[in-house]
Amino acid sequence: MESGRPPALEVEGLGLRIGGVTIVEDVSLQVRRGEFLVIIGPNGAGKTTLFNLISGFTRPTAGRITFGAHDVTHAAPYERARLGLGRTFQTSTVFAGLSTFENVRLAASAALGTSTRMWDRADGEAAPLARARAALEEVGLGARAQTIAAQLSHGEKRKLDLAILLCSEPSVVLLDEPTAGMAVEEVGDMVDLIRRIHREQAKTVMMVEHRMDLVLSLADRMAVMHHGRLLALDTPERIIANETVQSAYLGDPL
Amino acid sequence: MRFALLAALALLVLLFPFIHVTVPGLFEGPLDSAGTLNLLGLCFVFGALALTYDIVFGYTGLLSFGHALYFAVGVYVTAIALARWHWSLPAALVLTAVVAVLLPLALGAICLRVRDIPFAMVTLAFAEAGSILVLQNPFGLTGGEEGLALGGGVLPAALVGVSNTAHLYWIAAGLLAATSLIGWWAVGSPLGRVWQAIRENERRVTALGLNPYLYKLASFVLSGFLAACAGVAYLLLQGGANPQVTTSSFTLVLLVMVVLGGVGTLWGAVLGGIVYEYLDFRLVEFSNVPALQALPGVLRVPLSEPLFILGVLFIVLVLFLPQGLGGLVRSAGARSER
Amino acid sequence: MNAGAEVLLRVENLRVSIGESQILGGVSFGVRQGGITGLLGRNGVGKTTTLRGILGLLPRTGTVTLAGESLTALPVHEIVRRGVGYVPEDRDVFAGLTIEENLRLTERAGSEHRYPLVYELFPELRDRAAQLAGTLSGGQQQMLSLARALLNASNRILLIDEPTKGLSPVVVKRVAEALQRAAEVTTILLVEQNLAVARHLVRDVVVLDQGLVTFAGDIAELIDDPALARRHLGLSAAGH
Amino acid sequence: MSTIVLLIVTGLGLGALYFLVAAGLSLIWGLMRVLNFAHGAFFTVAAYTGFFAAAALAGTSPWVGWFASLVAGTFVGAVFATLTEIALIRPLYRRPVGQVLVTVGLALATLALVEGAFGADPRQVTVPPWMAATTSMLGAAIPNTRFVVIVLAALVLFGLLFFLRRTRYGLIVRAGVENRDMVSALGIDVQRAFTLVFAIGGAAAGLAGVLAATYYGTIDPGRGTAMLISAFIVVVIGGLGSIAGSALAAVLVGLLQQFLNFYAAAGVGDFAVVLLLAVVLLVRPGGLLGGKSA
Repeated sequence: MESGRPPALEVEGLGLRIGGVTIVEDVSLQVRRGEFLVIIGPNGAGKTTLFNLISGFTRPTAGRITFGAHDVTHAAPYERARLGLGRTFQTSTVFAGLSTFENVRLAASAALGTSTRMWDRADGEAAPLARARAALEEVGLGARAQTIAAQLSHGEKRKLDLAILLCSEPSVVLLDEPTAGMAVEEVGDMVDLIRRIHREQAKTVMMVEHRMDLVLSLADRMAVMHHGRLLALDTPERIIANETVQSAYLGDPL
Repeated sequence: MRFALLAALALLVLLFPFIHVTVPGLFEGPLDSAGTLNLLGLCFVFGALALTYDIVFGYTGLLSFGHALYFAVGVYVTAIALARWHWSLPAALVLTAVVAVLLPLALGAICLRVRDIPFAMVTLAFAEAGSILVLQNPFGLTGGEEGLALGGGVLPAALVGVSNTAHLYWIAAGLLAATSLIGWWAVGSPLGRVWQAIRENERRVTALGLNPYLYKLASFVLSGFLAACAGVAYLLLQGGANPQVTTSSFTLVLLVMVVLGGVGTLWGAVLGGIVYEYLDFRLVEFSNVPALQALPGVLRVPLSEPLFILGVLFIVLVLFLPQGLGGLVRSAGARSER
Repeated sequence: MNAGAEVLLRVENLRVSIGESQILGGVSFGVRQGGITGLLGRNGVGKTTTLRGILGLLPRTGTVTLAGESLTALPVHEIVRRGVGYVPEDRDVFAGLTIEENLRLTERAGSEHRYPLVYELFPELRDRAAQLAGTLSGGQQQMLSLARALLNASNRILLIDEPTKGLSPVVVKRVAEALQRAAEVTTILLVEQNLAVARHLVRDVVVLDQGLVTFAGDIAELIDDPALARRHLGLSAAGH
Repeated sequence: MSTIVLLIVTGLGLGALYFLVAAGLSLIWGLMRVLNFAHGAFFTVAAYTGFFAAAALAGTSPWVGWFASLVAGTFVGAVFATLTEIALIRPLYRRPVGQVLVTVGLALATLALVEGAFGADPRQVTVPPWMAATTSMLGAAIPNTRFVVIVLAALVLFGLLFFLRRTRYGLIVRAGVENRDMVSALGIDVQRAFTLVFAIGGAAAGLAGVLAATYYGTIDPGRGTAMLISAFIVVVIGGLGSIAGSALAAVLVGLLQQFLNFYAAAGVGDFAVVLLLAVVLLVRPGGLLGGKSA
């Protein structure tokens, strides 16, 4: 690390073995503050598992995870979220039976610490309501506020995912294939949105993505995973030039 | 507009004990008769109880098979304090309130460490333990299978006797109003909204930085406490405790009430509870109708068993009307608006 | 699809919705008799859904015909009995059953069973017959899953979903060889992300994007034209 | 010593009854994810069927009546269960909560019907005189019914294990417990396996109904529900879906109940069983032998 500041997120020797099968092995990386790190790799390489380990939904069998000044290796997922580690899931996981607005309001209320209040009206709290509205506007779902989330299109759900994340005002966001399954015309919007969030809100971003063309314009650095291991971690230009990466990502020649 | 209607309805309900009108077919005696008021009071109590179950099952998504236990706490703790220890009513109520918070807190803390079907089973098991305890009649406290009657002198005079049924009726109506208000307030509060989020997707709630366990426990305790309050009103209306309310069948009946009315809508649950109790009561009377008695056994026996008719009705409802009566009312309303 | 060739499996206007969201918006294509047809496309465009839709494992509309016979209205097991073998993405071997039991379960009355072929391709399946499938490595589970599809000689087409996913290069090579051998005795519809493998095995390709077919034709035509490959597969500047 | 032997054999007998009810519950849960509340109804209906079958043959040898009740009860249990699966469970295939709810409704309705038709009071059943007699074993006078129940339950256990491990349908059931979609994707009609499993579970519950009548000497409408709760506890302690686990847990529960009810106080055993369940669930949420299919 060139500066003296601690990295936003540090993973050391992280591993996961389940019943003799190695899913993730000896992954070490540091994410700098404000950095945009993209993780690529073929299907089944362990990218989502790495996210699950970092966010705490899966417990590692080896290694250490440090978030800012905190060792969070054994922290519960909600504790990590509270420290400012936000994530989206690969398959969109909004609260399907609730309205679009209620989805973000919940997140805003959770982030502002008002979720435990029993004596207030959820629809009468000024601060969460304002933050929720702002987040919906930010992702362009303002007009869909009253729609039940289950009735949103796939692309809209992914945007809602992002809006929920924004409400929590995390310092580090993990985005798991945010454009997967989106219509072509929606992808551009999504990329712009992610870029804006990264630049304007000065967030540290880790993103799993398959489309290299999208990734190149966003990433500061790229990490390549293959068979549960970190194959390379470098600038996009150098990653593209790397032959090992080429063969891993596009398939070994037969 | 809606509130004006609701207020008018509430006022009318409160005035029933002064209305000497017979509603043919609906009630046996006139509105102000003790029999009708008692039936209505019980309907209100079960409406309130169904609502408390809907908080934990319908809103938080916890399939508890032990809810009867907390109702039984209200019934038995109060009854024992009054009839066995001869405490005053206020003292008995304080004790009941304390137990009604601590017991669901302790059992909820244990049960909520598991989810889904294991959660259902372990709540069922604890309720069963409660039932065994009541039937075993420890230290002669519960009266075992006989139950526990509130004899003369243990209750204030205003709550005893046929002539005072109106007072009990008002207590039951007040209980239903208070429970509805608290339930409505709770599910609309930031806390209650988290319950619904947990029902939709618990993992996502975790990712928001909230610990679902504590929220589920809050729902469990609130609904348990309110169920105990309903239990107290039931005890007063019935004038005694009866081990029937501790059984697992009773929890299943609660499930029937809530599904009958529609899961996840408070007023649907209330409606389900009221309709269930009314049918249960009226079907007993129906079974004594001479015309029915004259039928051959194959028809007479099933028709004179309220639980049989309700069970079949329930099956039909689950098969063909999964939204419950509430859903039927809603869709009828939607049609009339169009 | 190339004209003149006999179409074994035809999919017309296949639509699948899960919950409120539509995954497939009317997919139509044909699979020629013999050889391997590739079903390609980026992650999340509906390839797996297409296979599961053909089998009826998901509620769908549209029509599916196998050699002229409509499969659309049949329950899953009847579709399979008509001769559609399936190798799912996650292998889905029965972990609590032994290898031998997994294979025995697959045996279908009225069909010849190709144990010799299966054991020739994957001798470890015979050597480890009594081992629980759940204790096998990922590669071995993949072999077992392929073996189940190959076992019944009455299978006329195999739907194979990403058989090389997450496997080491050595195993990928073996799987590819096995697929090549299998293609000599049956028709295969193959979902494959590993383009090197696809290029090696596949003759015809169908490319999906956003739940629709965006390209159908010869694989060489697609992959050897960078612009086409980029447009249809999202291959980057990094490609070839 | 003789007391301990008596308690052991009686506890095993009780465990045998629990096992017979639990085995079907466990299989049905394991394959279909249906928590079958109607299982107690299968038990009760079979018990009354057995009672009337024996009564109809009152003039013959008591053994004939007893065997007839056994066969009739088991058969009716199987038929009732099969009809339940076809008429109520199958239409709700995509609504798992609905499936549980209809079995709740069926349980309530059946219980009410039996109570309405035959009254809530227990009825005495007639058993062959040998059953009512005792056999001396290590100084303890043990009622012969205990042995009958234990032997029959053991036969059912071995029969089920044979079915699951050695027959093709058993293979289908074991595979279906893991992944029913994949079983149908192998060209197998899983639906038929469902119906079969329901029938087997109903038959075992029916057998338990008749044997419980022999064991207790009486029948009443409420015992099915009590058995169902005990069987639920057994199934969860043993591990949902595991037949061997159910057998182990049934024995454990039966013995614990008998010993504590005798040495502590009546009711303490029943109570302890519930606590055991809570402890097992908290320490090993999957049950003692959870995670295995057979």
